[in-house]
Amino acid sequence: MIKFLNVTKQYQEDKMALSDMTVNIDRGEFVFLVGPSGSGKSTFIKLLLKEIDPTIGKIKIDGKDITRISQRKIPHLRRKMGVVFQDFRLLQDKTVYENVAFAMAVINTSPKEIRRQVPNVLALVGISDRANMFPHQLSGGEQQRVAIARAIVNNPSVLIADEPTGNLDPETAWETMKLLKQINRRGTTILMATHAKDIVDMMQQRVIAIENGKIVRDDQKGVYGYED
Amino acid sequence: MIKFLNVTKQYQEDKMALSDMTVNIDRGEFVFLVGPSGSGKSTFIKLLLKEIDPTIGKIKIDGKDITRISQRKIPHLRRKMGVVFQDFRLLQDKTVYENVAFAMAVINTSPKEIRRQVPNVLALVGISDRANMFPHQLSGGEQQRVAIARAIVNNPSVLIADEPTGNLDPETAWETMKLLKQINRRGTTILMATHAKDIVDMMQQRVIAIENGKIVRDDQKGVYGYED
Amino acid sequence: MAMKTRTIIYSIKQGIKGSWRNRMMSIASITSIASVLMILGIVFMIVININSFSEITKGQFDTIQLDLEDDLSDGDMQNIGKSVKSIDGVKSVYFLSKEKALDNMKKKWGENGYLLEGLQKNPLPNSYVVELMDMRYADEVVKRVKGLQGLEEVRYYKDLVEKILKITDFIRLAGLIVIGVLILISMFVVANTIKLTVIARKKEIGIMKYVGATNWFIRCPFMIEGMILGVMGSAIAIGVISFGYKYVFDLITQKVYVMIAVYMVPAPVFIKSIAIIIAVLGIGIGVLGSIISMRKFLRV
Amino acid sequence: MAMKTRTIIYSIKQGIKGSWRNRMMSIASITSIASVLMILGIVFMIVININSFSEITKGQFDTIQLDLEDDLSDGDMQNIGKSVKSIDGVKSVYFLSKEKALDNMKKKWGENGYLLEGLQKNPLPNSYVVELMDMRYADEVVKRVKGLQGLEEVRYYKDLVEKILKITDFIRLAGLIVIGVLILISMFVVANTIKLTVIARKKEIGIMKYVGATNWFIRCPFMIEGMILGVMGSAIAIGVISFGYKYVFDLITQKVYVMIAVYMVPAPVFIKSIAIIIAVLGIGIGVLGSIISMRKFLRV
Ligand SMILES: Nc1ncnc2c1ncn2[C@@H]1O[C@H](COP(=O)(O)OP(=O)(O)OP(=O)(O)O)[C@@H](O)[C@H]1O
Ligand SMILES: Nc1ncnc2c1ncn2[C@@H]1O[C@H](COP(=O)(O)OP(=O)(O)OP(=O)(O)O)[C@@H](O)[C@H]1O
Ligand SMILES: [Mg+2]
Ligand SMILES: [Mg+2]
Repeated sequence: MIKFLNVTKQYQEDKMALSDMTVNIDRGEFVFLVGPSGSGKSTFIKLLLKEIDPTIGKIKIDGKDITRISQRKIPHLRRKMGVVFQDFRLLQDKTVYENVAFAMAVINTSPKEIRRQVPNVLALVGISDRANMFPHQLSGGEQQRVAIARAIVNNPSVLIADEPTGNLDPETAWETMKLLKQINRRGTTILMATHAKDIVDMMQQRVIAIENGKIVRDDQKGVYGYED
Repeated sequence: MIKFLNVTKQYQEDKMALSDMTVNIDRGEFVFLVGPSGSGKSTFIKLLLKEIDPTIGKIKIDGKDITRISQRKIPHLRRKMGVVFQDFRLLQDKTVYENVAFAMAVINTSPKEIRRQVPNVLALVGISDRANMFPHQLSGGEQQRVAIARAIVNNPSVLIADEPTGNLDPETAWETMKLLKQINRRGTTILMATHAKDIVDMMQQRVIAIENGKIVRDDQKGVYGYED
Repeated sequence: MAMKTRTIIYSIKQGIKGSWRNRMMSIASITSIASVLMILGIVFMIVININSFSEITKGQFDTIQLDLEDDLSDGDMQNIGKSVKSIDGVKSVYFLSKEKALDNMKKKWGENGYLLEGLQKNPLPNSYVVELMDMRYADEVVKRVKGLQGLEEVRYYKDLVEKILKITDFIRLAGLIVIGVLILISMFVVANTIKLTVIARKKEIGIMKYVGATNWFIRCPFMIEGMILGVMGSAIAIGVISFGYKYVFDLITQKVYVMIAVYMVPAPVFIKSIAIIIAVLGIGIGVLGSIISMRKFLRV
Repeated sequence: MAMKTRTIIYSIKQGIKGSWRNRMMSIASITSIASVLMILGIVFMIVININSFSEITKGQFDTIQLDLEDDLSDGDMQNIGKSVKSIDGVKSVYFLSKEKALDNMKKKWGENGYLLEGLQKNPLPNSYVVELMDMRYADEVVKRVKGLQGLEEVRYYKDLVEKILKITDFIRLAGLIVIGVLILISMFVVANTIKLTVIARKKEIGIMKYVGATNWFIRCPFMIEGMILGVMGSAIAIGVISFGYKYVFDLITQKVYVMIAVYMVPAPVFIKSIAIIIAVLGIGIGVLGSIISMRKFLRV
C-alpha cells in the first residue's frame, strides 16, 4: 500500500535527510520507525503526507504516485491518513471537542454523526473531561491524546504517528499502544516513529531502523536494538 | 533554596491542579518530578517561573516570596533559572546560534563573551553543525537540544527541565542526562519533570511523585515507581 | 448539494465564531476598515460639494443676452421673442426692459449705485435673456440668433463660461482620481490588515490542510469573517459620516452663512449615495481582502 | 552606561534584522503607513489651498477707503495722509486721485465701461486707500480717522470682510478638525497594524520574558522596527505627495487656468511643510504604535 522507490530528500546542499530509500509497507501492517535524533524519521512521514516532495524518487500510495498528483488532490490523499504530529498541531482557537469535530466536518460528516462519534473517541483516549478546554489549558500528555483522538476519528486506512508517547507517562503510553494495536486489528495500517525502547521491544512488530537517512535494519518482530 | 508552602493552584472551579503542596528543595539537589499525565508537574514548574501565581500559598526562592515580588523584578528572578520547556519555546525567527546568544544578550553579556561561549554550549549538546539553521528546519530532538543549550548557557543556579528527553533517542537521552549530572556537580540545582522510567531508576536521585496535584512520594535515591 | 449546504452553514458558524474568538484582531480590522472608509467619505464629501458649488455657479452664467435696437415696436419685439423661443436648445426666454436693467444694475452696484443717478439718459437697451437647455447648444443658438432682424448685439459670456466649465471639469476629474486612488489605497490597507490576520493564523491554516481540508473549506469561513468585518466597518463609517455631514450641514445653515448651504448637496441625498458606496466597498474589501490575502497560505 | 549602549546597539541590529526577516509584514505595515500619510497629505493639500484662496481673497477687501472733500488743497491732503499713516495698525496709505479712480472703475466694468463715458463730470472723489496690518485694528482705525477734518466719507467693507473672515475661520477650523481626526485615525490604523504584527509575534515576546528579558529589552527592537517602518512609510508618502502636488500645480499653471495658481500655495512651500509634518507623524506613529500595541503582551 505504501511504496518508497529510491527516495532521496535533500533539504540543503551538503547533507541528505533521506538517501536512496526503498521500502514497502503492506496494508494492515504495524511498523515502528526507529533511529537516532535527526536520522530522518519525521522527514519520512512528511514525505508521505506530501508536506514536502522528494528530491529524487517516487512515493506510491495505493498504487498512485503521490509526487505527481495535482495540488487539488492533496486533501483527498490526506483524508486516507490519520496523523499524530510530534508537535501535536492542534487548532489553538478551538476546544478539544471542536478540534476532533473539525477533522470530521472536513470530510463532510453529518452533524448528527459528529455529535455521536466525537464523545466516543474522546472517551477512548481518556480525555472526555477536557472536552471543552482549549489546547493551551491542557498538559502535554493531554494534548498528545487529543492529537491521537483527532487522527483516529475518521477511521483512516493508514495511521501515522510521530512520537505519540513522548509526553505520556508509561501507563498512559501503554494504554495508547493497546489502542493502536486494537485499531491495527481492524485493518488499519500503522506507522509509528518512536524512541520508546520498552514499547518497541515489547510489541514484537516490524521495526525499520534508520540512521543518517538510510535503512540500516528492517526486521519482522524486531526490537529497538540500540544499546544504552 | 526552593520552598513551596501549602501551595494550591486551581485553574478552574471544579478541579485542583496542585493542592496544598509543601516541599523543600535545597541548593545543589537533583530532583526528578514524576507522575501521570495531567498530575501537575508542569503546573509546579510554571509556578516556579511565576508564569502563573498560586491560588493559595507561598513560594520562596532564596528566601524571597515570589508571589509578592513586583512585576519589574520578574526578569531578574527568571535569570536565576535556566528552563527547558516541554514545547521547546524557541524563537522561530532566530537561528540556533541566535537563540542561545539571545539568552546571553538579555543579561548583558559582552559580545566577545557571547561569541566565545555559544559555540562551546552548542558543541556540548552536539548540535554545532546546526548553528545557522532555524528551529523549523530541525528535527524534534535537535530542537530539544537547542532548548537545553539555551537553558544552561548562563550558568543558572537552578536548571528546570520539563520532559527534556521526550523527543530524544535513548542514546542521546543518556548523553543529556550525563550533561545534567555534570552541571549538577558544579553546584547547580536541577529539577526535572519526566516520564522516562529507565532514566529515573538508573540515576538514583531524589524523586518527588505527584498524583492529582498531591505529593504521594518523596524519596532520596528513589525510582520511577509506577508499574506497567 | 446537501454537502454544499452543510459546508456553507458550517462556514457561517465558523466565521462568526472566528471573528468573536479573535475579538481583538477583529476590532483592529473593523476599525481599520471603518477608518479608511471614513476618510473616503470625507474626501467624497469635499469633492462632491466643490463640484456642486461649481455646477450651481456655472448655471448662473449660463445665458445669452440679446440687446434689441432702440426703435423697435412692441410687435417686433414679441416676434423676435417667439422666433428665439422656437430655436432648438433654448429652454426659456424672458424680456428685460431697459428700465428694469438699469434698476438691476443700480442694485448690483450697491454703494456705487449713486453713480448711475448722474446719467442723462438710460444708456441700456431693452433685451431678451435666453436660457439654454445645455451649454452645448450655445454656439448653435448664437449663430441662429445672429440671423434675426432688430438685434443690436448678442452678448454671451462664452469665455467666462468656458473657464468655469474647464475648472469644473478639472475638479471633477481630480476628484475622481483622488477617489480612485483612495479606493485602491483602502483596498491595500484592508488587504494588508486581513493578510496580517491570516499570517497570525498561518499555523491554523496549515493544520487544516494536514487534516485534509480543501482550499474552499478553509477559505469560506475566512471570507465570511471578512464579510462580517466589512459589514461592521461600513456600518460604523456610514454612521459617522452621515451624522458628521448632517451636523456640518446644519451648522453651516444656522451659524455660518446660510448662502453656502445653497451650494451644498443636501444631507439626505449625500447620505444615501455615500451609504451605498461605503457599504459596497466595505463588504467587497472584506471579502476580496480575505481571498487575496489567503492565496499564499493555501499552498501547503 | 556601557550596559545601556550595548542594549541600544543590540536593539538597532535586532530591529533591522526583525523588519527584514518579517519582510512581508514589514511591507504590509509600510504600505499602510504610507497610504494613511498620503491621505493625510491630500486632505492637508485641499485644506491648505482652500485656506490660501480665502486669505488672498480676503486680502483684497482688507482696506479702508477715505473719500476726501472736493475742495481741499494739496497741502491739506498731504497732512491728512500723514495723520492717517501715524495711526496704530495702519500698514500703508496711498493716494488715489479721482481721475485714476474713474479709470480703474472703467477697467473693472469691462464691457459695461462705456456706460461711464456718458457721465457729465467725474462724480468720484479723491481718496486715500488705507491698508491695515490686521483686521483687528479696523474698528479702532475707523474711529480715529473719523475725527480728522476734510473727509467726506469713510468707506469700509466691514460686513463683507467679516463674512469672508467668518468663512475663512470656518474653513480653517473644519480643516483643523478634519486633519486632527485624520491623525487620530491614522494613528489607529497604524497602531492596529503594528498590533497585528505584535500579536503574530506574541509567542516570541512570551519566550523573551521567560528567558529573563526586561520589558525595555524586549520593547527596544520593536520600537526601532516601528521607527524603520515609519521612516520608510513617510519617505514613500512624501515622495508621492510632493511629486503629485508639483504635477497638479504645473498642470493647473499650464493647462487649466493660470489665475488659479495665484491662489495656490506654491509647490516648494507646500512640499517643505508637508514633508516635515509627514516625517514627524510617520516616525511618531511607528514608535508610539509599537509601544502602545505591545503593552498588553508584556504582562507575562
Ligand atoms: N526544513 C528543513 N530544512 C533543513 N534541514 C532540515 C529540515 N527539516 C529537517 N531537516 C534536517 O534533516 C534531518 C532529519 O530530520 P528529521 O526531522 O527527519 O529527523 P527525525 O528522525 O524525525 O529526528 P527526531 O527523532 O529528533 O525527531 C535533521 O538533521 C534535520 O536537521
Ligand atoms: N491554563 C489551564 N487552564 C485550565 N486547566 C489547566 C491549565 N493548565 C493546566 N491545566 C490542567 O491542570 C492539570 C495539570 O496540568 P499540568 O500541565 O501541570 O500536568 P503535567 O503533570 O505537566 O502533565 P503532562 O505529563 O501530561 O505534561 C491538567 O489536568 C490540566 O488539564
Ligand atoms: Mg522527528
Ligand atoms: Mg507537563
